[in-house]
Amino acid sequence: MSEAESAERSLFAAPPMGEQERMVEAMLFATAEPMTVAELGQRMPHGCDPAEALAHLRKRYEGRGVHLVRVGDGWAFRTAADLGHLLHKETVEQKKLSRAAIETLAIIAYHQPCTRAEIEEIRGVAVSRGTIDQLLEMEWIRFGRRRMTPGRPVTFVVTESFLDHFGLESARDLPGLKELRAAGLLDNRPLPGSMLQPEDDEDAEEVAGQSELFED
Amino acid sequence: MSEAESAERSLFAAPPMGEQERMVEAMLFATAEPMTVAELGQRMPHGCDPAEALAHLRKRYEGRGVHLVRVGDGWAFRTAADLGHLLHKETVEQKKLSRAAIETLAIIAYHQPCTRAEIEEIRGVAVSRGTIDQLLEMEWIRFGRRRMTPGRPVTFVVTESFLDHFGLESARDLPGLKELRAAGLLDNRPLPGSMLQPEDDEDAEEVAGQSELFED
Amino acid sequence: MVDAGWEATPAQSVSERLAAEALIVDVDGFEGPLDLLLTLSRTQKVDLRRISVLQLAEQYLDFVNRAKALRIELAADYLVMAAWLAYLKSRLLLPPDPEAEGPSAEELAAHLAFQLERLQAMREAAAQLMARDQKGRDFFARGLPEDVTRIRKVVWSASLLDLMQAYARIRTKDDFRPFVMDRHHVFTMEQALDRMRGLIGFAGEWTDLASYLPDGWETDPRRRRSATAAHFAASLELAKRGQIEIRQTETFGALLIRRRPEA
Repeated sequence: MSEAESAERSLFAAPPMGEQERMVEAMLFATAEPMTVAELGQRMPHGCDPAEALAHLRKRYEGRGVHLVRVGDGWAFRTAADLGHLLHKETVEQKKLSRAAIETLAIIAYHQPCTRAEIEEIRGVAVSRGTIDQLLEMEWIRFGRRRMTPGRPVTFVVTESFLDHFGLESARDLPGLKELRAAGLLDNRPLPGSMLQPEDDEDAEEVAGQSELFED
Repeated sequence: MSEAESAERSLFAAPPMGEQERMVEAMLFATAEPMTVAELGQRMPHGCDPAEALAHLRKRYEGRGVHLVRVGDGWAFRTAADLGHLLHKETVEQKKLSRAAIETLAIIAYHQPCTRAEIEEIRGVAVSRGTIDQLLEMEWIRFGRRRMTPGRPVTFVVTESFLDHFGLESARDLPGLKELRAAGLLDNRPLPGSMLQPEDDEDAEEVAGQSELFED
Repeated sequence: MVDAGWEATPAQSVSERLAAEALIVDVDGFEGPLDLLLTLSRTQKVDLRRISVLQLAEQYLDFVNRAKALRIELAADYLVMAAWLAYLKSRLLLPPDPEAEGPSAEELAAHLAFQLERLQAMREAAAQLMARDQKGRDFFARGLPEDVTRIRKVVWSASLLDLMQAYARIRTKDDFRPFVMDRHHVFTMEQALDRMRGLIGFAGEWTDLASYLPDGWETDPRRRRSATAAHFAASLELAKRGQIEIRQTETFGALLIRRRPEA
C-alpha cells in the first residue's frame, strides 16, 4: 500500500492496528497516571480498538525494562520491579506510616467497604485521629457508600492509587484474600449477645477519647 | 554458552547486552531529566556499556509511539512527533480554590439543593457573584430546581464531575460533622480565646472588598 | 476450643517471669487489650484455633494484677476487658445454667478466639501488603509525564480534605461566637404591659390569660413560654395597680383575668 493510498484509507477507516498500538504507547508513556480504555478511545480516531491495541502492546513489553500493567480500570507503564535498585535515587522520601495506619489500611482493603466501627472492632482499639486522615490524604482510601444500617455510617474503600502503589490489578488480587475468605476471617461476625463492644458509630466515638492514649 | 556457564560469567562480567538495554530503558523512563551516558554508566554494574545499550534501544524504538532522542548531552524518551496531537500538550496552571469558593462549594455539597440566601446564612457573609460563577464554570455546581417559595429562588446542586473530582459515589456519602470530628478533621478549630486573631488573608481580603458588610 | 481441663498455673520459670515483667513495663507498647491478648496467646505456642481461652483469661487477669502491684495505671478499656474476662472465666468454670439466656460461655470464648485469629490474620495481611513491590520504591512511573489531561488554562485544585475542613470550619464557627442573648424569641414584660393596657378595657368577663398572647407567639413553644411569662408578670403588675383581678381555680389551672369592675 502506497503512502497516498494509506492516507486516503485513513480518512474512511480506522488506522491499522500497528498505528493504534503506537498511539496507545505514546499516550501511556506520556502520563504517570493510569488511563482507562475509554479515555484512550476518546483520543483515538473513530473506529479504533484500544483494548486490542493494549493487548498487543502488553505482549510487546513483556520482559522489557518497562511493563504495561493493569491498575483497576486503567493501564499504565511501570518499570520492572527487578530494576528498582537502579532507580532508588529517584525516590522521594515517603512519610512513614504508623503501625496503626498500616493495619487500618489492610483492614479497609480486605473488608471494604468498611466502617470505622468495624475497623475498631477488628483492631480492638479506637482508630486514632489522624490515621484515617493520613490515609485519605495519601489518596489510598476514599469514602464509599454509606452503610444502610442505623446511623447510616460512612464506609471506606481503597482507591486506584492504592492499587497502583502496591502493583495490584484489582482489590481481588490482594495477597491471601482467598485463603482469608475461605477461613471465614473476613466474615462480619458480631459478638454473641454483644456485651463487650458497642457496634454503632456513636458509641465508638465516645470510646475514641480515651483509647487514643495507646496509639503511637 | 550453557546456562551454568553464563551464570558463572555474570559473577565476573557485565550483564548481557539485553539486560543492559532493559536497565537503560527503565532509567530513561523513570527519570525526569535527560541522562548522559556517564550518568547511566554510574548506576549500572561495573563493565557495562551504556553507549552500546543506548544504540540498541534507540533502534528498538524506531518507528514506535515514543522515540529515544538526544537532548543536549543527554538522552530521553519523547513522544513521536506525529502523535503529539493525541496529547493536547498545553501548560496547565494549578491554582488553589479560594477559601470563599471552597466554603460555598462545601455548603452546596452538604445542603443541596441550596439557595444563595441559604449559603449566605450558613457562611454568615454574603456570597460574591464571582464565586458562584466560578463554581458553575468549573462544572462543579449547576442549577437545580427553583425553590417553590416566594421569589422562586434558584437552587444549586453539585454535579457528576464534582463527585468525580472528589472521588465520591454520591454527595450523601460525605461524612457528617460528628464523623468529621471523630476522624480528627476538626482539630484545627480555633480556641475560644483566639477570637481576636485575624482570619487568614484570603478571607480578610474579600471582606475588605465589598459585599461582606453583612457579617453579624 | 476451650480447654476446660486446664489445670492450675504451672510454676513459672525465671525466664517466663522476667518475660511477663517485661510485658508489663511495655504496656504503652500495646495497641489495646486485644493486642495484649494476642501477645499473651503466643506463650501457649498453639494454633490460635486451639487456644485455651480460659488459660488466656488467667494470663490476662494475672497481667492486670501485676500492673496493679507495680502501680502502673492501666487505661479504662484494659480494665473493661479484665472485667469481661473475669466474667467469662467464671462462666467457663461453672456448670452451665440451663435457665440462663443469651450466648453460652463457649460461644463467647469462641468469639474471642475468632477475634484474635482475625486480628492476627489482618496483621499478616498488612505485612504481606507492605512487603509487595511498591511504586516509588521498587517500580516507577514515568518520570517526565506530559500532560494528557483535557486542555484547560487553569485547573483549580481542591482536595476532599479541603472541602470537609472548610465545612467543618463553618459549622463550628458558631460554637465560638461571643455569647449574645438570642432576643428573637423573647417577649419582654414591658411589651406585654403595653399590649395589655390597651386590651384590658375590653375584658369585662373572666378571660383566659392565654388568649392575650399576641399572634405568632402561641405555637412555637419557645415563644409561647416567653410570651406567657411576660403576660403573667404584666398581669401581676396590673393587679398590683388595682386595674385587674386574677383568678386560678386549681393548681396549674388556667389563669383568668378581668378588669376590676370599679376600675
